[in-house]
Amino acid sequence: MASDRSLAMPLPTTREDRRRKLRAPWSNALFVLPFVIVYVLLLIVPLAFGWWLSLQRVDLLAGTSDFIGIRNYLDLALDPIFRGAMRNTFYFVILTVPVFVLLGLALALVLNRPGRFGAALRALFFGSSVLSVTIVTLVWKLVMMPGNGLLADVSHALHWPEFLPLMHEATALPAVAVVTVWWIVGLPMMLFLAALQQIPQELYEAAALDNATRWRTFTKITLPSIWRTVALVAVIEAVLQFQVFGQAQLLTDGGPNNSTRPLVQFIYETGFRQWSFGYSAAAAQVLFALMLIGVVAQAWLLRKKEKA
Amino acid sequence: MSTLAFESRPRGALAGRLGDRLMLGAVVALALLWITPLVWVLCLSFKPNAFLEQHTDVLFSPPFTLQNYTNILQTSAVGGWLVNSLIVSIGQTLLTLMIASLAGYGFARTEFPGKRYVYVICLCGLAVPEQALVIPLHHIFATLDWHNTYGALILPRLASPFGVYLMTQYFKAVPVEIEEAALLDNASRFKVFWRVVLPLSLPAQATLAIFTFLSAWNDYLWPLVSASKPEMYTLTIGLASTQGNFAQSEGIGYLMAQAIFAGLPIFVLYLFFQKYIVAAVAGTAVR
Amino acid sequence: MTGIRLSGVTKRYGDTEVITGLDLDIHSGEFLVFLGPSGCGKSTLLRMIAGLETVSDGQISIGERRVNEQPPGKRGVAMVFQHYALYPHMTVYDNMAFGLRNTGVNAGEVDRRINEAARMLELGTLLQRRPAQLSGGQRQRVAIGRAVVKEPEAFLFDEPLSNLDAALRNRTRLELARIHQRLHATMVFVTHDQVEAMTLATRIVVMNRGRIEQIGAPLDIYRRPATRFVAGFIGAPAMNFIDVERAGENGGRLTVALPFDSVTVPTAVATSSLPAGKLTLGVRAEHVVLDPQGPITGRAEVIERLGDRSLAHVSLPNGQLIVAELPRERELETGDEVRLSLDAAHLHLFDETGAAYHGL
Amino acid sequence: MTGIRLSGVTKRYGDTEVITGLDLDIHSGEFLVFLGPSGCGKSTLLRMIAGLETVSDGQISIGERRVNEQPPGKRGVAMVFQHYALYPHMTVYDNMAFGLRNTGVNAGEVDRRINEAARMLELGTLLQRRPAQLSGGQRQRVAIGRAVVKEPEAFLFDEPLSNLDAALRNRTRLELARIHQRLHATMVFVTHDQVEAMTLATRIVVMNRGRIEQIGAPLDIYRRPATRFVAGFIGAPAMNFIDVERAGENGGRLTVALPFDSVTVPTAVATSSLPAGKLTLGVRAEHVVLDPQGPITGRAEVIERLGDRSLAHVSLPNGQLIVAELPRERELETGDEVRLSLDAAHLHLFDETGAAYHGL
Amino acid sequence: RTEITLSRFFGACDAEYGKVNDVSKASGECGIITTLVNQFNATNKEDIVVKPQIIEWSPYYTQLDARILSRDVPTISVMHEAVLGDYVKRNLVEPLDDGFKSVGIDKNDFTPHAHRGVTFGDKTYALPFDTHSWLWHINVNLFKKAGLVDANGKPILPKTPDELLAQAKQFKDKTGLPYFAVPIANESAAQTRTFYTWVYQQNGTLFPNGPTKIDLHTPAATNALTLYDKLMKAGDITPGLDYGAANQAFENGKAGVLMCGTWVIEDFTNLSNKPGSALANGYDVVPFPNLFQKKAVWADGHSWVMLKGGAKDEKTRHAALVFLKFLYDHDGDWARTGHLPARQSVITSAAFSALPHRDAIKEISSTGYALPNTVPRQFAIQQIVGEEISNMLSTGKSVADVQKEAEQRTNALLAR
Ligand SMILES: Nc1ncnc2c1ncn2[C@@H]1O[C@H](COP(=O)(O)OP(=O)(O)OP(=O)(O)O)[C@@H](O)[C@H]1O
Ligand SMILES: Nc1ncnc2c1ncn2[C@@H]1O[C@H](COP(=O)(O)OP(=O)(O)OP(=O)(O)O)[C@@H](O)[C@H]1O
Ligand SMILES: [Mg+2]
Ligand SMILES: [Mg+2]
Repeated sequence: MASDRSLAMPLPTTREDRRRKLRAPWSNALFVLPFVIVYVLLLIVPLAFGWWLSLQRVDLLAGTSDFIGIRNYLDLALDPIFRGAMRNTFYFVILTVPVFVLLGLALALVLNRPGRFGAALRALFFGSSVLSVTIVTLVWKLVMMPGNGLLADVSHALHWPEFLPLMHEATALPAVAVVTVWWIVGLPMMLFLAALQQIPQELYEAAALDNATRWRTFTKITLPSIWRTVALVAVIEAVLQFQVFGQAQLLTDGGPNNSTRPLVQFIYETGFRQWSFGYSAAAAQVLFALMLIGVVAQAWLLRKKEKA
Repeated sequence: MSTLAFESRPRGALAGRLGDRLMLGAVVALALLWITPLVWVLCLSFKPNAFLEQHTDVLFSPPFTLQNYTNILQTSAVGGWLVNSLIVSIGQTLLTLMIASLAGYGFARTEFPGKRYVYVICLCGLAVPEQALVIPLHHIFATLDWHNTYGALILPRLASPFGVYLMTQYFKAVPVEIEEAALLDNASRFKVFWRVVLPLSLPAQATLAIFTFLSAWNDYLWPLVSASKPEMYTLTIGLASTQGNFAQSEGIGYLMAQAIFAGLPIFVLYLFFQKYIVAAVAGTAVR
Repeated sequence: MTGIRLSGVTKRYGDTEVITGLDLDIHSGEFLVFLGPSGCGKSTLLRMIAGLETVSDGQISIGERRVNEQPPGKRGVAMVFQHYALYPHMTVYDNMAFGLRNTGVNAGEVDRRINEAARMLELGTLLQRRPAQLSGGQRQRVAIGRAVVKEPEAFLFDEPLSNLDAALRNRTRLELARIHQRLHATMVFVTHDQVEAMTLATRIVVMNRGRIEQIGAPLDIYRRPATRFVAGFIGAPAMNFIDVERAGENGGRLTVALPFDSVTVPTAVATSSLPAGKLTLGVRAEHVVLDPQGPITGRAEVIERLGDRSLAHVSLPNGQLIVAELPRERELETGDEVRLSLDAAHLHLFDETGAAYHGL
Repeated sequence: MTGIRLSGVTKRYGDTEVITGLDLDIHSGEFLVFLGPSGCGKSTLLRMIAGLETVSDGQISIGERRVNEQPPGKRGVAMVFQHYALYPHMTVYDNMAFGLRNTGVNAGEVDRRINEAARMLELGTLLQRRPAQLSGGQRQRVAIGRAVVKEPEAFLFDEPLSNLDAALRNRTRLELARIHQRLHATMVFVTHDQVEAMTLATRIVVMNRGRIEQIGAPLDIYRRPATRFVAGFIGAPAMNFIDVERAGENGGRLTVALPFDSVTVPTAVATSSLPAGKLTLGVRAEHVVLDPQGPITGRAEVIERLGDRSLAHVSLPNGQLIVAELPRERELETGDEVRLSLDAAHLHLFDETGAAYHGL
Repeated sequence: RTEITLSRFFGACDAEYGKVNDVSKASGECGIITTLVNQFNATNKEDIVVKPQIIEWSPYYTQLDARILSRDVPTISVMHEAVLGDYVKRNLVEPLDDGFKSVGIDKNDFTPHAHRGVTFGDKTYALPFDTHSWLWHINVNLFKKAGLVDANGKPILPKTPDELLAQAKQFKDKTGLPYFAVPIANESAAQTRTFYTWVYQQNGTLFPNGPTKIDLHTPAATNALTLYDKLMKAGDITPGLDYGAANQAFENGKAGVLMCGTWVIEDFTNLSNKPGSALANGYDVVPFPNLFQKKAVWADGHSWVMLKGGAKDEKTRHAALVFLKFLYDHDGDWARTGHLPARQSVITSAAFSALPHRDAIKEISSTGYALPNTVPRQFAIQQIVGEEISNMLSTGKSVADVQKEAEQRTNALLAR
């Protein structure tokens, strides 16, 4: 049975053994060592450096910096643009992550079939992910262009009023979300496919004999078997969508009326366009904190469900 | 037992059923929605830029031209950029697969003191936004004078915990019994990992490979600030640099051709790996 | 209560044909046991009946319905898998309840049936465990339980008792027989255990290489095997075979000459029924009699003491080994010289094609 | 060649103790068979010896080394898993070669050993298949092959023959015996098949609920079971038990009264050895003799015809069922009245604690 | 052999011009700068090789900053005059007065606008290359239809805000089309340029209290914003267009006037020569009409700078200057892109006047205005102000709110 205990090799219980334990399995840490080294040097250290930057007023080009404590953070708290960016980011995450999980899973389930037909459809849904964000947004700008974009042409043909999603505060971010889903739904689909491949076939056979309907098979066999991947996709997508940037910047440049500017764009603009590096670093740290909370909360929720 | 009896999968056997048809129908309809912009990109790439300045909604009627593609191919540096991109993306993919799989195995299947804490700390890295690192990393690499090297292009992404998380989750689903058998077969821990667990997680490996390759290939900000010499540009940066200042309105066809050109290698890679993604090579473990 | 009919059923994996044009009528309410060497296609056949494997050719009907295209769940059969296929993420209780809940059996009834099955399979204390926390035999019993609670029209059992100890196997066997009587369900049972086959079966099907060698009542198969394959396959220890020559006739019955010491042995087989060509004599261990007056001389090479009986492996003058069952009171040591006689009434003859000829 | 020593070995899963302070010396080169009811801890014990399961308490040594902390690969044992655990992504050949390649055996030798194993396990034509393309029995044989090719110092077999047909099982058993002789390896073997246990074992260990009930030579265990549990567990059909009263003495040997018809039966058990308290009489089917002069009357309820022998389930006057083995020539029908006698020399007595007392 | 690097945007066009050494054969920004470099490499006598390092326009400064930080500085870089001040203030740019003298570049020949753009204090920090500005591109065919042409067929242009509104109304009544096409969606620069223009036309200033404090509540600013708002509310501006769509709309005859830059003159001129197009024989371009007190229009310029550390030695420095001189000499060629030359002598030359429409717009070299070059982070300010005006146009945000928020945001930025 695919049980999920880790190999319980030496897990001794007598006191003497416990002392040994401290020595023996260190070697297993070698597996994670390469990653940990890279991780510390290329993630932890820069992150700490970023944290340090966020406490300064820095002008990198001039080479000057003043320590100003948490001033940057206080400023952020009062900055309406930053607050708007935060709101937009959360809204975007809430809009997209469930869609990625549900649509990705649905596609994976339907397309988890051998043969050319399934392969072609999978390739198609993956196909859009190979495009760079510039192209994706350009194409969708053309789709949603007023006057003679694809959407306009269609609505003209149907004698509907022209619909310009990017022009309205209420619809702009959802439109960006739609584009994002179109762009990269192939990725969660692939993660789910890989998970589905690990489910032993015999479980489906047993379920089929047990008269399970499709739905029951899905909820009682498939879902419990890939629950870990559901959690994975949800966490990963949340992490990715928290960092939404390119689409929003290129489609709407944060507008209309600051309704689509996400945090990363804020960070980018303040850092690279406005040369407020400390301020930008502080915003990045805030985003980090938010994502950490989001991810931990999500992981925790999903984990509870897994246990239940 | 039924590797060949794929048709006999419950869902296969039910293929005739209405529900299945409906579902498939829905997916095909969705696929049509999905493909429309893609076809559009393709069509636009074969149209003259001047024409596209005025019309972007005419797909299948002339004029057509190959000019956009020849423009790309005649850009003298394109070959070098392509090679750079390949080196960086393949290097990053291979290294990530190695590092992430090793760590994933370590976390999923071995015990060592402090494992849980290390794992949690590593996972917290997921929440670090890329933007928080660009400036510090740039600074560090500048101090070390490493910019404009392949190392600088490859290294930073290796620290991504994404692959580790992914591999850990997938490794957990590999049956323990098989690993036990390998341990008894005198395989070292590493060998168990290499010869048994890795092959059994091929779909996950393929997925991670495609993911890593894709993000490396399309990466923009880091190569932009790290590789300032045109001969070190990746394809993404290189192609973008050839755009005129108003390419988004004046060079649409050229942009689309670039997209196709740059996307093709990933797509080919995907097609190559796709057989592992739904293959049942690893299939169901026999117990 | 429904019979199962297979006609011309064939299964190919790529180029390998593992079941070849198999015809079989399983009567309603029958307890049919499949016996056959490893890899002969028993599981495949069961899986095809269950609908888990497609049929390459031929037809399968359950009751009056042709079911080739029916999904497994609709065929009204329950199956115990050779490899159990328990749901790893469900408790024992849920493993058994799953099928019932799927068909909308109410909770009380589910509970009743599961408790009944748990009692009979001695799983009572394990209901809240997961499969990974069970021993091999316990898992196997859960698999049986999962089939049993469904009270289907037909059961398909693929070696369901192989991992149980003798005592438990005995008890479970009795319970299965009881269920069979209570539900009048059709049972198709694959086993390697001849005691199981003998005690449970209404009929036994002996398979070999994807074909049926013989179908018959248990004792018939044992006493009148249709082919040399069946004769050699059924019975432990296996039947002894000796190449013989025709040596004469006695009241229409053939007498044969053994290939040594010019010993002749009378048989009960009518000479007229026999074709030309070489013959092989078959005799089971229990019909090789230790007889001080016996015509055959030999030397005891190995004595196997199994507790309830002992077997002597005796080497004949031509070097061949023959197995004889020792009478209970008789003690024998390795190396002892013995004399044997063969029980004429229970001798079997096989022609060159393997077809069998019996006396009675 | 190395013995294995377990001292005070205990295994707990959370609160459940599945092995309790078990002491056992497995001699070098011995063929030790574990018998015991399903779930009694046999697999767990094997897995602990192999190093796949941690030991909650106690010590395991192989040879002179304490191995509690040694990783499985270093212990020099090969194991056949109850559920095979084949590598699904490797061919049969690679499955077997894996362990050898890991220890750097050269390619020619690998090939030689695998071909040898394939021959003996009749896997020759399957070497290039993947496990998923094999039948249950074939997989089991691959699992055996994987262990055998390693020619280790000790083998751990967890019900390795359970999915093989009788004929093949016989042949494989002989091959295992041969390997044992050739390699002088220590073999630890879990089985539910008593024929296997009897024919293969130097000693048998009977386990029950995580403890050892008895260790002894096969026939000893069969003839002189140490406890009522062992007596009831070993032998098919199981031993008959009848509650009896002391009825007198005859030359120091106890005579007991059966609980009906005031029948008394002499035994060979010395009265002096017996404790006070209630006694139970145990007698195996083959020692219940159909005897027209026998003192016991009964009615044949069920006749089980197993081919080589037949068993009669006879109901006694007090309603209890007793199983008797029928002499071969004797025909009996259900419902026949019979008279039985018990073979005094082979009667066993059990006291209230379950301890056994034998005659000889 | 001296190698110098030239960091620039404008794109690459190897396919068309990779082997062309004669600038007169090229057209377009990319074509002309590419062939200029080729020509220099082929013809210079001092064995100097210019290696272009091309980068996409939008992240150009991000990369340039990164290069400065990693001390990988190009010898010569292109730079907008609007941001030059930021680099000068940080002491990152070499003053070039001596160098200009050494190779014979005469800064007195710089146009007033160009001169203002590259001079800080009394030092010159860059070679100005052009002046680019914001224009009205007019579809004369539609103007005819709207009855807004004079006897010569020249478009009649408004002289006051009210006239503009009236004419726009007339235009709409007659043609059913909006008067203006302006990129609004996903665009901020366009708004800022128009806004600045209308402020400059009123002699207004946005920084009355020093370079780090913007004031958008001046009457000039209020007037400019109000005019913009009125035009939008009256339906005189096509809603919802982004940069590409605005151009498309104009080219397809969906609006009378496109507010866009000097860089599209060439394209539209070509189009007007194509029979059948909406602009056929009916394209005109003018500087922003003066609606207030004086002629003025927003303008910026491309210039070439030598960042400190870019020229590692005197020889390289000299080579760079030689190349700058070459560019200076060929300023007239660059003017074919539509940009105005940075040299007075070129503007007055006959060759320049011979180019289509140039006569009409050459006044900009003296009527062009920019923010005071002491104001830092001008692109960021342009972005914020433009964004807020876009909000007004697209979502109807009130003028007062725009003033308040743009001011707050800008001043917060400048305070950091
Ligand atoms: N993870 C676990 N948690 C709790 N109990 C367990 C766990 N694993 C095994 N057990 C229990 O330990 C006992 C011994 O199991 P083991 O597999 O050793 O039995 P076994 O003697 O091999 O039985 P079988 O003959 O059925 O294979 C069983 O009762 C089983 O239910
Ligand atoms: N996917 C497959 N491809 C090729 N051959 C296969 C495949 N699956 C099974 N076989 C072969 O089909 C034959 C029949 O298999 P099956 O499982 O029905 O045997 P079985 O009679 O159940 O044997 P056992 O008693 O060993 O379980 C075997 O020889 C097996 O090797
Ligand atoms: Mg089978
Ligand atoms: Mg077991």
